[in-house]
Amino acid sequence: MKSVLPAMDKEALLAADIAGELPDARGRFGPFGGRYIPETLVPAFDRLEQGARKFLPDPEFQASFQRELREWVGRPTALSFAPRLSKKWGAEVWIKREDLAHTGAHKINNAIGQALLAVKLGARRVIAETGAGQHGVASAAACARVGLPCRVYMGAIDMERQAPNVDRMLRLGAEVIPVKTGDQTLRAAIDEAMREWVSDPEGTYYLLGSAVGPHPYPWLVRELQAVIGQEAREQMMRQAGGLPDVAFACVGGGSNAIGLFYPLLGDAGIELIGVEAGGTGDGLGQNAATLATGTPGVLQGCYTMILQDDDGQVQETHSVSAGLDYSGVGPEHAMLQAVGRVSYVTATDDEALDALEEVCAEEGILTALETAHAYAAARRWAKANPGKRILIGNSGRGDKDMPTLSKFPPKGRK
Amino acid sequence: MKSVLPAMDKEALLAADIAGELPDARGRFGPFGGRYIPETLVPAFDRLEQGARKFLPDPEFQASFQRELREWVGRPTALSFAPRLSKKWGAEVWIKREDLAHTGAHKINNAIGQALLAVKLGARRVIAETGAGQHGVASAAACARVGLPCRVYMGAIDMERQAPNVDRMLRLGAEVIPVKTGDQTLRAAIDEAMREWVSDPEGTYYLLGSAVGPHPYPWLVRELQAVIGQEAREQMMRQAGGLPDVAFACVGGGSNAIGLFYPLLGDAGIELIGVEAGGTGDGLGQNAATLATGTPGVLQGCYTMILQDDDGQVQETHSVSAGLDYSGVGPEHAMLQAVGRVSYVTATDDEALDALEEVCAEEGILTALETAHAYAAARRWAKANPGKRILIGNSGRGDKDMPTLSKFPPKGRK
Amino acid sequence: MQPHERLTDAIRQANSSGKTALVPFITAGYPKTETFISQLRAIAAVGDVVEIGVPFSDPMADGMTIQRSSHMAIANGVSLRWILNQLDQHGADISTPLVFMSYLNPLLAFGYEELAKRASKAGVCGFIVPDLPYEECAELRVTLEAQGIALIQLVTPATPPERLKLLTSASGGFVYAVTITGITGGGLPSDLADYLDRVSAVSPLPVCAGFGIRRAEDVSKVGQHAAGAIVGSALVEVLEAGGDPATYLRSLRPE
Amino acid sequence: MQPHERLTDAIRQANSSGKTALVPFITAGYPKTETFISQLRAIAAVGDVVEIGVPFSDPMADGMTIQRSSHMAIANGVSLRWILNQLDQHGADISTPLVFMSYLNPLLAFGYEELAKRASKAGVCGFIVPDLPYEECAELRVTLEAQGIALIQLVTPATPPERLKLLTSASGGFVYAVTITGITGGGLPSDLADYLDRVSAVSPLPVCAGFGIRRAEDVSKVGQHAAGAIVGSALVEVLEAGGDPATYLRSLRPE
Ligand SMILES: Cc1ncc(COP(=O)(O)O)c(C=O)c1O
Ligand SMILES: Cc1ncc(COP(=O)(O)O)c(C=O)c1O
Repeated sequence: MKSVLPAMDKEALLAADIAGELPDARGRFGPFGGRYIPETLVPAFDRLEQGARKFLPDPEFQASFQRELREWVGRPTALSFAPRLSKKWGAEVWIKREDLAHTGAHKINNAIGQALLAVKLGARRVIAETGAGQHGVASAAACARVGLPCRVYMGAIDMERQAPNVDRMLRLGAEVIPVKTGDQTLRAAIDEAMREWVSDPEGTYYLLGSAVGPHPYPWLVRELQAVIGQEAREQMMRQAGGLPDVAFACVGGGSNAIGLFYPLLGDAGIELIGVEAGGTGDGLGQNAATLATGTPGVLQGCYTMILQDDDGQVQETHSVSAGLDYSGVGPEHAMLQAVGRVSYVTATDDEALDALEEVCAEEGILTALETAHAYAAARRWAKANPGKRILIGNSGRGDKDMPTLSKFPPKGRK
Repeated sequence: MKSVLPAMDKEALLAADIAGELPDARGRFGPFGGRYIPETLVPAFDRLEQGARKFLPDPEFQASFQRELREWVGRPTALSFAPRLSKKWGAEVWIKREDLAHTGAHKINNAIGQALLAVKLGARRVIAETGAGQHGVASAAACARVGLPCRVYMGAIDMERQAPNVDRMLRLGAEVIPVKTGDQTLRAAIDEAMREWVSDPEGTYYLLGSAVGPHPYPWLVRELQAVIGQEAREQMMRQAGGLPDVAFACVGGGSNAIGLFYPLLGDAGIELIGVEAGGTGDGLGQNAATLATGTPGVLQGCYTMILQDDDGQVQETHSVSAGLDYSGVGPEHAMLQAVGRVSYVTATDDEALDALEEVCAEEGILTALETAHAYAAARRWAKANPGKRILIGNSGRGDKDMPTLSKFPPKGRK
Repeated sequence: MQPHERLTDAIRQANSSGKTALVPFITAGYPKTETFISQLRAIAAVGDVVEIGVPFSDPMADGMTIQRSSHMAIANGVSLRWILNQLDQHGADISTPLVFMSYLNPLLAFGYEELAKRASKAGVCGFIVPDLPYEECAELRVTLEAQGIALIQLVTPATPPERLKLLTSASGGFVYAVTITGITGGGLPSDLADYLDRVSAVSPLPVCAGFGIRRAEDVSKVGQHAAGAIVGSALVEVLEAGGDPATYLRSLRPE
Repeated sequence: MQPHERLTDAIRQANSSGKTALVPFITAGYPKTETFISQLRAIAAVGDVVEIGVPFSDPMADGMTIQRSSHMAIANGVSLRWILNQLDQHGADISTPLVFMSYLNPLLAFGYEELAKRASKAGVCGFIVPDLPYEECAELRVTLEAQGIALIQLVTPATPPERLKLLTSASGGFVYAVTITGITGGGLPSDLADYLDRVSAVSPLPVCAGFGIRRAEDVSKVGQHAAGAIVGSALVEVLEAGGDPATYLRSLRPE
C-alpha cells in the first residue's frame, strides 16, 4: 500500500476528487481510505454502502434531508463578517457559523443525515461514538427527531472534560456508555462502538461522527457536511462580493474541514489550510497533529495518516480540545495533503486558548476549543499575509468547553 | 391610575396598539406603562427616548441592526414542524426556533439592537441585569461585538442555578456582579443595575433585558423583538400554508412573548396565549403568575400588573425557571390582557419539567425551562382543541438549565 | 397655616435664627417598631422638619443602609397604615412638621384619597416620592394639595435649567436638592456650592440638600448655599449602632 | 511441505486419530515476557496448531480479556519484531505449526516482504488478520504465499453463501469459522451445528471454529461439525490466573 504513494498522479487525483469521482469503487482516495473491517461487519457495510449509494442521490431522501437541515437544524447558518478581528489582524475576516446550527456544531448535519438513512435502512437502534460530545449530542437529538433509540460510547476522560454534553445527551434520551479501555478518549470510543456493532450488525446502525473510518463513512460524512462549503461559497460571493483568498478549518477527524473545503477544491485561487492540534509540543504523544507529523497506516478501518510508533502501535494523543484529540484523520485529507491541494498546520493548546479569548473579546462569539485552533492559525497567517480575505469555519460553540476552560481563566486583553 | 381601567375603550386601545400608536407620548399602553424613575435618571431617560425615537426608524441604523441580526445572530431563525409532537398531541405543531439564535435565546435580538443604540448614544460602558443569564450572556456578546465594556448584575441565587451562563459571561469579557440584596433574583438585579445607573447616568447605557421597566424600554424591547413574530408569520404562511390557530409563548418580563405576539395582534383569527410560571401552587410566593394572579401597581418604573400584598409591598416569587421568576410583567401585556386580546395562563414547575422531557424525547430539542412552560400549556390546549395548528415560541435552549435539571432526572417516557 | 406652609415656615424660622434647617430622616420602625415613636420624638426635638421613610420592598434609589433598614422594617411588620396608626395614637404632641418619604407603590396600594386624609390628620405636611417624576405626579399632587399637603419635588445636579425652574415652582413646602448623581449613602461632591446656588436662585421655596450629609462640616458647607440639610443614611447608621439620635443631630449643628 | 500445508496436515492428523484439532491462542508476552517461550512450548505440546496473538493498540474485534492482554503486552514491550526474535532464538524445537493473529497495522509497519521472510524462518505457517477483509488482502496474500505462508480467511454465521465459497476457497491452511456475530470472549450460539455444517460443506480446507470455546463440551460440540476448535480468551484467562495451560488444554479434549 505504501508503494502506491509515489506512483500516484497528483493532478489526476485532485481532478478526480473535484469531479466527484472519489472515493473510487473500493472506497479509496488515491492510496488512502479503503475498508479494513472484521468479516462480521462485511454484510453490514455492504448494506450501508448500498443504502447510502441508493438514498443519497434519491430526490425524496434529499428533500427530507434538506427539509431537516432547513427547518430543524436551522440552515443556512450565517456567514458573519468580523469587523474587529479584521481590524486587529489587518485582514478581511469572515466566519462560517456552524456554532449556530442546532445542538451547537456542524456535527448535526451529519447526524441528522445518517439518522434519516438509518430509518431508511430499517435500523432498530443507533449507536454512536463521541469525543467532544458534540457528535453524541447531535446523534441523540437526531435520533429523537427520527424516533430511534440511541446509545453513545464516550471515553471516560472525555466524559469528564465535556461534562455539559454528557448531561445534554442524557436529557435528549440517549444512553451514554463510559469507555474505560485504551486511551479513554475518542479512539477507544470508536473501538468500543465497533465492538458493539459487531455483536449486532443486523439491527444496529452505527452513526459515525467524522469523515474517518472504513468506507463508506468518509464519503458519506463528506457528502452530508459539504453543505457547509456550498453555503459558505455562495454567501462569500453574495456578502463579501467574492471568494476568500484562504479558508481555515480545524481538523480532528476532519469532517468540518472536508465539509468546508470540498466545495472549494475547484477554486484554485483559494488556499486551503487545515489546522490540527499542536498540543503542548512536537513530540509523539504531545499533540494530535496527524497530518503534520504522522505516517501512513491502518487505523479503525481506514488507510490514512496516523500517529504510530515504529511497530505500528497507535499512539495516544494530547490536545486541550477533546474533539481534535484523535490519532487518525479522514483519508481524503491524507490525499489532499499528498496532492498538495490543502496544507495542514498546527496550533498549540496555548495558541488556541489565546485565540478563543480573542474571538470572545472582539466578536462576542464563544467558539469551541476545537475551532479556536483554526483562529490561531488564521491569525498567524494574516500577520504574514496582510490585506487578505479570510474565511474561517467556525465549527462549533464553546459552551461545552466550560469545564476545561475553568482551568484556564481569561488572561484579560484590554 | 386605577381609575383609568374601567373607563378605557378596549377596542380602541387594541386598534391603536395594532396601528403602532402605542405606547402614547407618555409611554402608556392604555393605563399601563409610564416612567416612574428617580429624578436623577430623567435626563438619561430623555436622552434614551430621544435616541431610540431617532435611531430606530433611521434607515442606516436599521440597516446595521438588520445586518447584525442576519450575519451575526443568524436570523431568520428556523420554523420547525414537529411531526412527533403533532402526532402525540393530535395537532399540527410548529416551533419558532429562537434557541438557534446566537447565544441561545431571543434575548440577543434586543441585546444587539440596544448595544448598537448605546454606541450611537456615545455610551462609554454598558450595564445590564440578568435573571436566567441569557440576557447577561447576550449583553456580554453584543457588547464585545460593538466594542463596549459590559457589567452584568445577577442575583446570587440565579448565579447558582444558571452557573453555565455565568461562566459564559465571564468568557465573553463581561464583569458579573452578584446581587445579594432583596430576593437575590432578577428583581433585585434590576434594582441594583438601576442604582448603578443613577450613580453615573451620563456615560452609562443600561441595557434592560425584557419588555419591562420605565418607558421607553417596553417599547424599545418590543420593537427589537418583533422580528420573531414577523418572521414566524411569514414562515407559517410559506411553510405551513397558513397562519396558526393559536400561538403560545412563555412570559417572564414578556419580551419573547411580545416579540412573537405583536406582529400577530391584527390577525383576529389567531388566539394568543401567554404562559406564566405556575410554580408550585396558587399562593402568593409560590409562583410568578403576575397576570394570572397579580394586581396593578408600580414596580421598577412601570405601572403594570405585579405580585404584591395589600400594603403594596412586592412579593417574592417562585419558579423553577430563573427567567420567569419575576414579580412584574411588561405593561403591554397588562393592556393586552385587559382588552382581552391575549389570555394568560400558567404552567406549574412539574408541568414544565415534564414538557421539557417530552420535547427532548420527541423532537430532539433541549428547550429552556422557561420555554417548557409554553409547551406545557400548548399540550393542555391541544388536548382540549383537537386538530388545530399551533405555533410555539421556542424562546431558548436548555443548556443553561443543566444545573437545575440535574435535580430533576428524566422520568423516562418510553 | 396649611400643612405645606408649616414646612416652609419651619425652615425659614431656623434660617432666620441663623441656623441651617436640619431635616433628619428615619426609616419607620427600624431598628425596632417599639422605639419608633420615642425616637421620632427625640429627633423631632432637634430637627426642624422630620422625614419618615415608609419602607418599600424595592428601594431602587437607595444605598445599602436605607435598603437594609427598609427590608428589615417590612420584616418587622411596618406598613404605611401602621405608621399612620402610630402617629394617630401617639404622635399628637409632636409639633415638628413631618414629611413622608415613600416609593410610589405603597401609596398607590393605600389609595390617594384616603391617604391624603389620613396623612393630614396625622400631621404629615409633605410627601417625597423618589420614583415619581414630575410628569407622572399630577394625580397625587392634586389629591394631596386638596388637603394642603406638599408634594416635594427633587432636583439634581444634572437637571437642566428649564426643568429646574419647572420643578422648583411645582414643588411644595421646600425643594429637595439631591447633592449627587447617585444613590443615598455616598459622600458630598466638590462642585456643590455652584449647584446649590443655582437651585436656590430659581426656587421660590427654601432648598434643602440631601444625600451624603454626615458631619457638622457637611451641614455648614451646605448651609452656606441652601436653607436646609437632610440627614438620612448617617442617622440610620447611628440608630443601628444603638447611638443617641438627638446627641448625634445636635453635633451636626453646634451652637 | 509448505508452511500452509503443515497447518492443514496438523489438523487432518488430529482428525484422523479421532480427535478434534485443538488450536490454542495466546497473546505473546502476556502476562509476562519471560514466560512466553516456556508457555508456548507447553501449549504447543498439547495443541495441534498454536495461534500467537501479536498485540495491537486498537484490538477492535476483541473482547475485554484479549484487549487487556494486548494492552499489557505492549506495555511489556512486546512487538512483532520481538516475537519473531524470540522464536528465532528459542523456538527452533517447536514442531507444532504456528499461526500469527495480528491486526493489519503492525504488519504494515513491519513491511510485508520482510515479514514474510522472517515469519517463514521463524516457523510461522499462517496469518489471521481480523481487520483485513478479503477485498483488501491481495497484496499481503501474494507476499505471504511467495513464502508458502497461509493467509487464513475468517467466515461468520452472517456470511452469505457465495461469499462463503469465495472465502473458503481463498483461505490457506484452514478456514477460521467465527462462531458468533460478536467479539471474542462470549459464549456459543444455539444454531452452531447448522452453521458449521454449511461452512464445512463448501470448504476445501479443514474448518476450525473459534470465539466462545471454553469447556470440553464446547470442543466436543464443535468437533461434531468442524475439524478444529480455537480456544482464545478462556486460555488467556487461565494464564492470567496463574493456571497451568497444558492441564487446562488437556481437560478440553479428554481421552
Ligand atoms: C466544534 C467541533 N469542531 C471540530 C471538531 C472536530 O471534528 P471534525 O474534524 O470531524 O470536524 C469537533 C469534534 O467533536 C467539534 O465538536
Ligand atoms: C429562554 C428564555 N425564555 C424566556 C425568558 C423570559 O423572558 P421574557 O419573558 O422577557 O421573554 C427568558 C429569560 O431569561 C429566557 O432565557
